[in-house]
Amino acid sequence: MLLIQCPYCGLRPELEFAYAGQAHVARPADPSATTPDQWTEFLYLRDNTRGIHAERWRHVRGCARFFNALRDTTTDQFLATYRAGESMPVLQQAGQKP
Amino acid sequence: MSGRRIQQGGRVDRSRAIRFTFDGKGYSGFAGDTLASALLANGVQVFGRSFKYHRPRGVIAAGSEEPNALVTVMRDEARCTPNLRATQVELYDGLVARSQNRWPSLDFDVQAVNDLLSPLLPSAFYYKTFMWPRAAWHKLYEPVIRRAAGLGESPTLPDPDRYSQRFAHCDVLVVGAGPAGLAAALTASASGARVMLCDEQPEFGGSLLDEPAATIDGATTADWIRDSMATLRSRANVTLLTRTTAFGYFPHNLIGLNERITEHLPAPAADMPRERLWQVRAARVLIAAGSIERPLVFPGNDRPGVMLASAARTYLHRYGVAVGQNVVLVTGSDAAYAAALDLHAAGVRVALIADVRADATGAPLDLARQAGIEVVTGATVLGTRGRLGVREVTIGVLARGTVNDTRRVKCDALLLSGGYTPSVHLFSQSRGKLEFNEARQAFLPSVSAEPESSAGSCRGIDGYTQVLNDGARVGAASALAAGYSVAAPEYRVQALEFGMHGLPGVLPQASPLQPARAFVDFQNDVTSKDLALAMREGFESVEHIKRYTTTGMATDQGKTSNMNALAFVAGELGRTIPKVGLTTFRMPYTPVTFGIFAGYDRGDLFDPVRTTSMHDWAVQQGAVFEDVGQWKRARYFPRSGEDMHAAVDRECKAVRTGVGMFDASTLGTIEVVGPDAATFLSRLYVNGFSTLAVGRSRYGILLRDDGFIYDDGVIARIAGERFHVTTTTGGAARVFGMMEDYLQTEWPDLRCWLTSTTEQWAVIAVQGPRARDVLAPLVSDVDLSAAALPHLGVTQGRICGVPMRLFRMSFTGELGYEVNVPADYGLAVWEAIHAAGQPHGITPYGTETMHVLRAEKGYIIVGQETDGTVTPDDAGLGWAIAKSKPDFVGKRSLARETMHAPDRKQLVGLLTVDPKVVLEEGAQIVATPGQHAPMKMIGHVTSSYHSAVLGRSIALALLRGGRARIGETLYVPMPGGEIAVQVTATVFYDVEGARLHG
Amino acid sequence: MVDAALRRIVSLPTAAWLDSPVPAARFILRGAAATRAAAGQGFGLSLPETACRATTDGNRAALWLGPDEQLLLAPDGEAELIEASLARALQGHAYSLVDVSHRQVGIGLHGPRAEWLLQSQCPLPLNLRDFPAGMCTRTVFGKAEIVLWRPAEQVFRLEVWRSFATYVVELLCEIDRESVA
Amino acid sequence: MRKFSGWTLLKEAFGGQQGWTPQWRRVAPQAEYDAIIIGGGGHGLAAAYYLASEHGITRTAVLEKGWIGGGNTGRNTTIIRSNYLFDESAALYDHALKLWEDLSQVLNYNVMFSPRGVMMLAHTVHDVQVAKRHIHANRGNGVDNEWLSPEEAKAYCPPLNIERNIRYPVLGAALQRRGGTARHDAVAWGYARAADAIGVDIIENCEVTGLVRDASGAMEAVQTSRGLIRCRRVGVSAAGNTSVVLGLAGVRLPLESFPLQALVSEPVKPVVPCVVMSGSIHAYISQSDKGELVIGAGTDAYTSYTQRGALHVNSHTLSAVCELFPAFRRMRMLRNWGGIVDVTPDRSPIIARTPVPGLYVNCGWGTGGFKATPGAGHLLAWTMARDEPHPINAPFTIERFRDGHLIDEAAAAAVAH
Repeated sequence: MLLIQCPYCGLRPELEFAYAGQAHVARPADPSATTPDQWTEFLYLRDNTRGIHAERWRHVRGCARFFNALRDTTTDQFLATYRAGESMPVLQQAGQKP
Repeated sequence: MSGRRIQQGGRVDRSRAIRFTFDGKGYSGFAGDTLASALLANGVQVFGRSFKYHRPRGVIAAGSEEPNALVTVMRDEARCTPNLRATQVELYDGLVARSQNRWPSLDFDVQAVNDLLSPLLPSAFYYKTFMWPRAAWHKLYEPVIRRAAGLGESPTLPDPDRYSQRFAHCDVLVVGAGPAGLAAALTASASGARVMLCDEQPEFGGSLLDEPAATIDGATTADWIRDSMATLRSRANVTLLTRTTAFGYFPHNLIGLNERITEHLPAPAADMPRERLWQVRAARVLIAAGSIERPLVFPGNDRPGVMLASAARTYLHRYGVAVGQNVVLVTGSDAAYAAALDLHAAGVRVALIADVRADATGAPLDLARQAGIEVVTGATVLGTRGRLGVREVTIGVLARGTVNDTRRVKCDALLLSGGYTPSVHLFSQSRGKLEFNEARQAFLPSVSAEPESSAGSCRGIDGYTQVLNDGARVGAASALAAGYSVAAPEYRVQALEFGMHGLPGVLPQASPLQPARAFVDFQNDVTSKDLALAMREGFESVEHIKRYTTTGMATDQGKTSNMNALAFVAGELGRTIPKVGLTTFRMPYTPVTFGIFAGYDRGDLFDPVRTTSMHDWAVQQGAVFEDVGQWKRARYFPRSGEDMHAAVDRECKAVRTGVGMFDASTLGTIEVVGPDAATFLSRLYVNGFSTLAVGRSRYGILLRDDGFIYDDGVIARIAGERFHVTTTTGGAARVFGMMEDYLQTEWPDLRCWLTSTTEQWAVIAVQGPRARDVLAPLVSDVDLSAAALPHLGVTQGRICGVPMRLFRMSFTGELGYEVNVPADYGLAVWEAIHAAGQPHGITPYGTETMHVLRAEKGYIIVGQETDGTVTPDDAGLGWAIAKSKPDFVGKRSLARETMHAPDRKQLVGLLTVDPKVVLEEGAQIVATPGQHAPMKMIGHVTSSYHSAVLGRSIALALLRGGRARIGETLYVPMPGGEIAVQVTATVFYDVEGARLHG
Repeated sequence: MVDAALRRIVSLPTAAWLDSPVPAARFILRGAAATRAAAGQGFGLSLPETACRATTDGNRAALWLGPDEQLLLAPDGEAELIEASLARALQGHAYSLVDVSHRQVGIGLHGPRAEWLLQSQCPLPLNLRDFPAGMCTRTVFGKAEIVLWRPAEQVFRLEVWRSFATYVVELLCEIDRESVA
Repeated sequence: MRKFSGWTLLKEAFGGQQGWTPQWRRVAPQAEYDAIIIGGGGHGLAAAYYLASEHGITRTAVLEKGWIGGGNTGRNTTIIRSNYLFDESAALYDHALKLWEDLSQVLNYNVMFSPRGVMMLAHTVHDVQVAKRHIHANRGNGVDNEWLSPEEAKAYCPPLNIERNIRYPVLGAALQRRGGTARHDAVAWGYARAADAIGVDIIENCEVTGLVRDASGAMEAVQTSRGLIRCRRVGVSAAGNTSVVLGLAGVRLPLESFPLQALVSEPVKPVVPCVVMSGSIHAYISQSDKGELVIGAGTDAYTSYTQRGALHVNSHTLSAVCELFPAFRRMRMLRNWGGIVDVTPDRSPIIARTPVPGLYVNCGWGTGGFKATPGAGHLLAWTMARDEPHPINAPFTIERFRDGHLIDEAAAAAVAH
């Protein structure tokens, strides 16, 4: 059970959260204008990063907000969490690129 | 049998004799004994039979690392626990234990024939044979192997015991209450930090309990432990847990503890949980897990009576038991000399110390020789003898590859020590990096992955003074890291102790081919020859060798065997130990009872039982319920003598001809409020809502962006900026989540908000031609006339004086209303409607009747007519899509070509040619009769019922190109023959829909 | 007025540390920050701006559930009054006010065992340092979602959706069977 | 290849089992191969075996970054069944099941395939509907599956609790008698040994670090930790790491990798005679030949490459097991482990060409990969050898996501009403 920093409520146990997939996958503003490949990309294609992954969580059994996180999928350690709509934090450590 | 209890000493309570039985024979021990110590005291040497060769085995350890002495403890018929280590089973009065994996008896086991066949049964022999004839594996060989395998027997009756769970949080969790752990806990707790200290043993002290003669700062160990415990107990910031194993290290410093609460009690109170799971979140974890002595590997090293030197010392000092009267010690470490010296001092004859190190020298040897014990250096063991216990050991001196001075030494116990292996299990589970320490010949913690530290001998610290001081220092550092400050005290220990260094591996032999076998993994019967065979067959990865030979995979998880196996493999491959590498340390450290994971999750607490306001009424009426998600829903209301079919027929008829009432409270309800609520719903649902007038409602279909139906419901405009949205019962939570997702992340600019109101409302559907007549006398401030409240109209008013949202809607095709009242009023209003409906023959009905009635009308149920691959058009609901909207969730996907293919599965009706035949839901449909598998299946039956009003069966089906097939005759193949069906439209009753406008 | 006899509160097991559930007026208020200030005036109690904290005044309370979500609690019978006064105070604001008086059940725990009972199946740290008096939050208890509020050091109030109330109380009673020792 | 049999074992018994030789050669990679399989799990080794044995492409190498069979092959619960709903899936998994049935004989390696029956429990009216739909669909496809009443289910699996007063009582079960289990490690080793014997190079400790394409964009070579290897026909069978490997060629697939946990109990004498699965309360259980109860459930909630899962997921699984088998509360967990499973949006696999000519992929098996091992390898080999799919894997393309031809086994079991 992970410990997750909710940007609103602070450090909270994973039992209160729901994972919600890769972050920053914006729904096209005008889906009808997308090509089949663009639409497929939005619907299904994900980075599935081995390393630092930008992802969404929802503090569903807390403040109920969706927010974003950077997590290393090789260690499950979180590097940052930030509110939906905020841009991805730049990590300081060398060799780590989101 | 000779008693082995010495006259005095030990921490057992000699004033309290305890009776117990082992394999039906009565024995006596003392309070404070383990089953192992008590049996040893009674002269018992054979505890069990090994897994594969059924060789007689004795106890080799005194703690949780014991591989051999596994027993079943039977408290009563339902409380049988297999595979317990006798070294951990605390004696209580009346304890009944039984040996395992033997028949007919421990001393004479028929399957010991396997031992004679051992040349035929090397590691992994089963992969090479039992292949012919093909069916014989499953039918013949496997059952024999399965019966031979396994250890104890599974319990067969439901476990009546209770299991508990707790979450806990602390600043410093100290794992292990030996010298390092105690010092750490004392120091860290002095800082004010919240400290938890746990230890798997019934008593804190760890190895200090084996050191009665030692002193700490001048106090005896017994006094020091007592005073330390008193100090810890006096501190409110300290939690002490004995009999508690830290079994797992999980991400973000979560540690799983298994506390054994009643297992040692003769008659536990009924309410006491047997065991408890602690999930501890610690700011810092301090691992003081100690280290485990290794046996030595040589031919015949598995006979009963062969034992770790440290275990012999534990039995002596903690339990007052001498493990033999004439012992031989074979050692590769200095530490074990203490065992020989202590046994000697207790009056046991030490026939010989065979030190396998050619260059062994110094204080321990001098002391032994001064005591008159013969010490041979550069020794090796060539073999042992004794059928049910060691009687003789053959020792030689190895020099330049040859063995000289071979001699046989009589003994009744053979003590071994290959040095100590630090317990890095938890550290490794935390994903910390280990490093091989050449000097210690051991893997030690190196780089941490979690906020933790190791202290004491589990990180290679040797010597009590150093271990205590290390514990104190790391305890202070851990407290500091958690935000508390304290200085570490200095301890001084005086003890008879020697270095723990040793040498892992197999003792060198004169010839590689010895007839007897040298066991590496005792429980799984893996010998050095098995390891060699694996390497011969090309298995060089240590993980492969483990899996091929099963070394380290027994219930002790290789605590005493892994390093020996590794050293042997490294030697054979000519690589260094770190080059060969370790196998993964896996959770749990020692086996953990399933019950603590289940905890309170049993019976009704397994999962919340959700019921509506009217549930108790339905129970009183004798309703039969079904589980829908966590909800209990009344399925039908049988009257005496009725089966489901009869009850549903009656209920259906009542609704079609009179009036029925139905509890629809479990449907999800979401209140969508705000200036942009209509815009939001229009973007989400396929339908348009901007034009929906206040006081009107509309059937809504919700897709996912992949274009497939996700949910449906009715959406009513209560006020200009307020919508009342219903969902399916199962969809309530996920639809709410999906709405929040779009609102928070895709359209955060929309000013509208969601509130779940599923449980705010009790919902009573009143359906049937007499529905208006029933409700009319009960409502106020409402005009029920068709003109004022037409189909899909919505209004607010009062019923029985209670505020109400009244929906004119129908999932039955009849004149219908859904009365929504605040849930606490639901039962009273339900009862009032039921009473008011009596003159009209009002009939409560359940979900089954609801299903039949809606099927007669061709209304879909999401999850029954849909399966995640159905579009609105497939379901015949294309009409609901607002064509003019530029976008809604799923619209883009619906534009894909394949979504319009003419051969898509479409919803149709089916009528069996024989009207009495009711199709089975899920049955498949074929176009031409007489097919054999594989058939060309073109659809399946989604819903099928007997329709009372039509006097025949009806069915709905998803059928390829279905709408173009209306009128065709198709076939439903069943095991008993094909059923001919006609394809029809989906509406079977009141096709014009006149009735719902009544 | 509604006949009080028509109201049937969920019936729950009883225990010394458990208060019997009392009906209350409850609202979920959602909207932007400006809404909260105005709503506070209408409710007669300034609404909490701090995450996971409640404000109280007499028998009214406002619980922070999320950055745009507040649970307002008041004595039973005041619902219509509150709805009206908030509507007046929030004139011109975009907001959502939804009556959830019957959606949930208020379960009160008091006494020295309350924290111990809850900590068994609630994964949050409930000691006074981490969960001081005045704190409130949505969280989980066993398999149920709850709103947990600690009005005073030895007093907890759980707001539980009505169909989960039986589960929550039965689970508490099951835990209570264990001796503390 | 030294034949394995009771006879050779007996002969070796007199020589102290000294006559055995490595089951596969330890070789350095050659400069060039006709085919390369990336990933030395059961699937990849099977593909290599079939490339060599059925398509004559013996200049084949399997590149494994660690030790063969060390990924999901060695980390699963060894369940084999083919009772899938959709025609495409049933054909795919039954293809594999038929290969399982004589795999020991074909490979001359006892993989211990044990058709002891797979029983899938129904706990709700909806479960019953879904189970019956499966049974009818399976029968139409020639896949055995039959309905059992609760009493019949208990007769087939005596420790099962069919009391009506439990939270989710057993209302019946769908039984596939041909389903069962096999010995996971033996599958990898058996394929490796058989493939090696006909010329396939099995190269362990060889991590792929680059996929090299020629000017036309087609596969040209594989860059590895042990040097560059030329090859114009490369199949990726890397399970949870598929996205990482394909990323080397710039190919993105609709995959996410999740942890999947499993556990075993201490060994006990035979008590669970078959495989029991419960989709709606999330657990499955069988008993290994060694006597361990082998238990698993669904994936953890979030993507991860850590090969470990959460304690609460374990608890959930064991709660379900204890509910179904209340006597097992006293049993004890011996070992718990995690794998990385790659999951597609429709929970069905991809065995197909990729947009890169000469690059093929077999992935997306989610929690169901082990049972497909022989079939997946067989079909990947076919697809690589002929540069076109076999009719059985033709529907399992990458393009189906674009075109909406999903084969959605998961959604088919979803519940609503």
